[in-house]
Amino acid sequence: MGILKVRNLNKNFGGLKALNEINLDVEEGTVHAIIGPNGAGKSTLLNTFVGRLVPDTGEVNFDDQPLLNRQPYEINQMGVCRVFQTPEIFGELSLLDNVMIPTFAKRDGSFVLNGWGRMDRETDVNDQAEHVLEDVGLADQRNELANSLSRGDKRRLELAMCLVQAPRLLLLDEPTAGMSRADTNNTIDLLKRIGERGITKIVIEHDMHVVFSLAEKISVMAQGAVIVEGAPDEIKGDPKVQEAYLGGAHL
Amino acid sequence: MDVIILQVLNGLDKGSAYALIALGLTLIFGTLGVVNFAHGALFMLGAFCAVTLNRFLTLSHQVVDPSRTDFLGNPLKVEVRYIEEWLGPEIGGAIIDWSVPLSILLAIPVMALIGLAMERGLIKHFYKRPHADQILVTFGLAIVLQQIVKYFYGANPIATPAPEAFTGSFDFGVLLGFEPFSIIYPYWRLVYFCFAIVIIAAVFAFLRFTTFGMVVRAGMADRETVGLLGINIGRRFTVMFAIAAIVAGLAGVMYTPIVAPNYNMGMNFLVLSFVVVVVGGMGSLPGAVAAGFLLGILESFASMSAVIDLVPGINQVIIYLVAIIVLLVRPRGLMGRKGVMED
Amino acid sequence: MLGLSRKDTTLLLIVLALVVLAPFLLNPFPEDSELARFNAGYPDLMQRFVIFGIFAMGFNILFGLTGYLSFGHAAFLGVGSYAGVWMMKLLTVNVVPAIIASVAVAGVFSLLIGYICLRRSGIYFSILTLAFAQMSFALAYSVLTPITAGETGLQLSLNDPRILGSSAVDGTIPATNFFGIAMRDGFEWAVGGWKFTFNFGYYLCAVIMLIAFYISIRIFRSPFGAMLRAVKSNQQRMNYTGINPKPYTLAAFVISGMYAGLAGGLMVAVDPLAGADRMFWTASGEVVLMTILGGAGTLVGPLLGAGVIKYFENIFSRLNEADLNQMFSGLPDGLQSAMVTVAQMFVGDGWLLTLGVMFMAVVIFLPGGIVEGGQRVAGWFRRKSGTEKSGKAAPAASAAE
Amino acid sequence: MGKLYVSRRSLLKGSAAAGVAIAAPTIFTSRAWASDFTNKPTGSSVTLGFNVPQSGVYADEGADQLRALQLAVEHLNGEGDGGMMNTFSSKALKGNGILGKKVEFVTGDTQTKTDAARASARSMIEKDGAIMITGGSSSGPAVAVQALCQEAGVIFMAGLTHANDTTGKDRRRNGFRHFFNSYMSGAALAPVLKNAYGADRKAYYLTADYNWGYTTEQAISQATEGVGWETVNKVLTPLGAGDFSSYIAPVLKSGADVLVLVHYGGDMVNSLTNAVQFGLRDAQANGKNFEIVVPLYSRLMAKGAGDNVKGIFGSTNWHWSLPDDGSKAFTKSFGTKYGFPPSQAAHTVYCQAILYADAVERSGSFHPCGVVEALEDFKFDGLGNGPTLYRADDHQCFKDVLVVRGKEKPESEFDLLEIVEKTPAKQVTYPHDHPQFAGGELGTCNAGTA
Repeated sequence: MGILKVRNLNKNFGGLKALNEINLDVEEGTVHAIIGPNGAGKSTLLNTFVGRLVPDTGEVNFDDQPLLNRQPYEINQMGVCRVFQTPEIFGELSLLDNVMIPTFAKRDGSFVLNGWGRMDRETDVNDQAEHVLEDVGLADQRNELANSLSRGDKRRLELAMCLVQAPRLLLLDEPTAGMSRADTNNTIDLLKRIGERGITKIVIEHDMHVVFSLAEKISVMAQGAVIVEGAPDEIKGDPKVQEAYLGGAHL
Repeated sequence: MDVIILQVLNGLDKGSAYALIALGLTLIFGTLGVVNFAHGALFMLGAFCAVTLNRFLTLSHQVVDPSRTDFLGNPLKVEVRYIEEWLGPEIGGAIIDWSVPLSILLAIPVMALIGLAMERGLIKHFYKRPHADQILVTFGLAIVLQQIVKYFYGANPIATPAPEAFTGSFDFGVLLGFEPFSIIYPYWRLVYFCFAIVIIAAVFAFLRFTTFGMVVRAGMADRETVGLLGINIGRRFTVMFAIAAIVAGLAGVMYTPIVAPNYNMGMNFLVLSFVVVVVGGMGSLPGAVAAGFLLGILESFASMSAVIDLVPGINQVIIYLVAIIVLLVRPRGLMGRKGVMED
Repeated sequence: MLGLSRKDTTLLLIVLALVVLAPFLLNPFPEDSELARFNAGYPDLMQRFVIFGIFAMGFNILFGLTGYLSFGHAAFLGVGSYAGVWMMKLLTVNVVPAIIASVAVAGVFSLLIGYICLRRSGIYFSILTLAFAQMSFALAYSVLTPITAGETGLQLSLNDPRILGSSAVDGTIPATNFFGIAMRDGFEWAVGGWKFTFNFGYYLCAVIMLIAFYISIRIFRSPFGAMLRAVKSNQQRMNYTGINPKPYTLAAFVISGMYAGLAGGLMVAVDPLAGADRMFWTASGEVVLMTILGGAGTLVGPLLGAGVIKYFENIFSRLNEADLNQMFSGLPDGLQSAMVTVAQMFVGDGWLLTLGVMFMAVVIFLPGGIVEGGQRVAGWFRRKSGTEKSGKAAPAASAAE
Repeated sequence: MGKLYVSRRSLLKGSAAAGVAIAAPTIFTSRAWASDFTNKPTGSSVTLGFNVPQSGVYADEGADQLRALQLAVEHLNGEGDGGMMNTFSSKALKGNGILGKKVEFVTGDTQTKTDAARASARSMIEKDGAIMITGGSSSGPAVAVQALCQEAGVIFMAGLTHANDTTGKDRRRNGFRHFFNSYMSGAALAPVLKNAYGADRKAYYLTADYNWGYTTEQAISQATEGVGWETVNKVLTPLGAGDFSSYIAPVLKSGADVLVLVHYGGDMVNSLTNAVQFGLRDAQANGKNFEIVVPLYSRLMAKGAGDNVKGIFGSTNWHWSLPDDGSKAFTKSFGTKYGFPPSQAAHTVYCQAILYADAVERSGSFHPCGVVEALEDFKFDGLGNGPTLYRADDHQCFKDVLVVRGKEKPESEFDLLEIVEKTPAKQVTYPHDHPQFAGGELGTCNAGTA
């Protein structure tokens, strides 16, 4: 069962073909990694999934619903959540609020005027948020401001903000970039644990250690196109992949 | 036809003032990233440089003239100007007559000093603060500067005439083959327009052809990168602030014969010049200049009686209407880059 | 109490006490003492304190929470005022319909303007709101004179229809009232050298202000309030989190516009004249100043800011040279005249200079406004006493909102 | 002990509710107006409120008013040389204050805004116990404060306010205006203009786009049309436009040969300066010299416009160079104290203060309704404008109006205007229900709280 179907996606920036006839099928419940050198179009591709970028031609269907030309919040409400490369969090809010806000979004939809309730009396939302903070190991800092966290913790917080929504598709853009080896391993463990909940994941990653410990299927991109697709073992030995990473056949 | 030419001409001098103020605002915004609400006050301070020089040149002492009496019936005390006493009435009179253009010489160092003091003393500490804070602190400064000027010069407009030689007006109509008096244009306004063009050209040339200017332009485009090159961009930006202050000040000096200055004149221009900057596009120097002239001309057209009869009150709101439309239809302004100042 | 946490209840009770006791607190000096000129406990100023408190409180819901800096909020106050006066001209001088109309009209007007202006953010939003407000002012002052009475201000007259009341009572215009209690009436209590004034109009405004304050606390503590803070913090994240920030911001805009309309309605309820000047951009600037001065994003900050600015505007602007000479009369002659000369720059017509200097000082040294100042002082004391007791620094003062 | 302060009117309906609301001993009996009223002076002094613009464009006029008012207070208290009190036809004032009470004053800043003016007046009434408010330099605040004084039950002696509405549409029983008005300007100017420029003239109006502009434009155009002039066009200009060039440039082509600048204050300085810059004064139109007229002149503004005022006609309420005893006494007294002659704004508020004090003396009480009665249809002389009547129907003073012209050869910086004609009061008198003044009612006198 493909939960995300991408068909013939094209995007030009000026003369540059950022996305070139991309086709992609992501199976429900799997971890699908997208790898490729810098500038291969990985983040551009993710941007088209979350409504940040509209491609020139092509289709993206999530659960047989078209994703294109929707506002980012509509796409999220459909069950797609993204963790960004640079953490996008509510820096001036407490960790708990950071996680409660997505929980409200899940519960109440994209807009509800709840001006009379009290944050500390929304027990169900509170509990869920606390629970997820514990999951990612940030429960002790729940009342601190998000800006005071380290970069790695910010990413974990952002992950928590997605997890609390129990999305059907989770998009992770280099979840371990800039992390220490220990942090990276923690994150891998965390992602594996989440995997048990049956959330489909698309991971963009440079760190092959991360990719091969998580991914069930890998798509390799270069110069805006998917050049190879397959299981991790198949990818490891593929000459095209090495060629792409080493900079082309001319070498 | 002549009516249209007439209003275009009329728009030019108001547009010149808008363009000069907006140019300085944009320079400050583009280089320093600071929203300067005190810029109108700088324009006003420039105008008061002219007033001050005029006062200074006309300093006088009293001589009792027993043949005449004053309003109380006492012998009249006649004011004798020192400068006329020293240099003779001819030369002295001529210097006084030319006090407004002469004020440029005074205004350049004075405004440069004020600009430097402002940047070093105040603005510098606000580079990293939110725009709202910058707006607020410079707004407070504008109030303070205004009140100080009011304390020394009073609230009434102070007449500062142009030199005798420029007092008449020029009949463009005859030149272009229309009836006499159909397109008249005072000489001083012509001078003002030309002056504005020279200043604008000078600023652009400075940014274009000097190394200093190139560094500053690079800094406007990407401050961090230039900083990485080991260039002390901060000091250059200080100088840019002083230049913006000088431009605003000179605009004020030369404007005094057109509208008699009072302490409040800067505020009237401030709101409008912000609209000009936004219409031109935040951070775009050519945009600021073009929008300045454009809005000046539009304002002139809106004040034609035929237009007012058609849309009552249009002359009161035209600038704001244009601003709203531009911001909604093309938020980056006429020539701005996308995304500047969106947060 | 009332669904508030203990801390918020305490805060509400403190504000309640301050407001109820204001006639005493603001008149600390006996009538004929030299310092009586600094008394602020007279109806007009007390009314202004609470009315502008409401205005600033509403502005704070927009600016303090969402970070959207509106430079045109006075337009809503003005529109509210006009609506209020028209109700009193057409219907009755009972203030209730006037206040309701003010809030409603300002709400509709802010919905309209907010819908357009919120298509942009940052300084573009500020300029848009400024442009709309300036247009409203310019038109109200000139072209719309038949509706607004332009320069002279819209006021009641003997020929108004007032279909639910009477046009005139004994040849004069009836006084604005709340079911028979006239706004300008009250109760005076002279005790010792003091004279305290308890004005009905003030207490009506005060009650409404307390209600508005209560609503503001509720909003601050609600999920809606959290959403607004999130708008300020990171709109992008909101969007990718499944929340549409636009309607939240618009709701905040309309609520704050209604607060402004309420303030406008109360202004005409206690003093039935609406002038176009109250829509001028400096009036919009003033409410920004109040909010920042007190502390944007805090609950009591705007109230404090409004109080300080109105105090300066009404008390300092009325000191003159003779007053100063009296005040410094204890000093030696030379020093006295020097002090008077310096002080004169700051009082009377120089009160704006005082405001400007004070304002710059706050923005430079106390970006969090008076509330932050209070917290710092409190924190300083707490640390000091903490060191004495346990030798350990006490935790930093929590936000005393 | 406590005291309920309630205006009599609201008490009719509200006393019961109020009594319940504040459970306090309320002793209230219906009294004749001689006994109690707002801010009844109880001590040895009486407080007057001087509400003048101290900031904003009219700040200098406000400062001049304050000087004159301080002078008036001195004179009332028997200090100084007595000024116009010596020449005033009524001799009720004795130089011992008012009714033996020393005159004290408080000042406030109107900022030339209706709201600020009202706030400042309210604080004077509520806080400082002012029994009378005077001052001000434009009509918006004057109308607003007049209405406030009516509501509060104190007397308002208007300062410089020229719009018809102050004693027309917005007249109030508790308010009085000594200054002349738009209608009078028109009636005085029209014949003089006809004599100077002929009956066959075409006029173009630039009018300040607010209330005073409208009424003045109407008054002048009706009056000049009455002497045969034709109105070519009327254009509204925004307040504080600064540069009027785009309004002035088309004038020469319009077929008009006279430009009427219905502007005051800074706007007048700027529009006149612009008009001269555009060569209007040297121009020819319809075979005649082009002329400029400024309906309301003030010396302080003439100073701002510099040489541009030379030869330009306008009207004014008073000028220091008038040769009568009152004017001479006032100018001497003011000039000796401050070193320069008083402006018309200073003169009108000085007169108002003296007139108020005199009315109190004559009625024997500070009670506002007594003062109103004493001022209504009061005839006086010796205050610089010749024989004057305070008309009961609308509380407007009727007196001679000065038509002035910018002096070609000023002898000093104060000597900017020359008096061309003193239009007799009869010529500028109108019925109180004249269409330009219609729609207003004085109502009844209000003494305020009981």
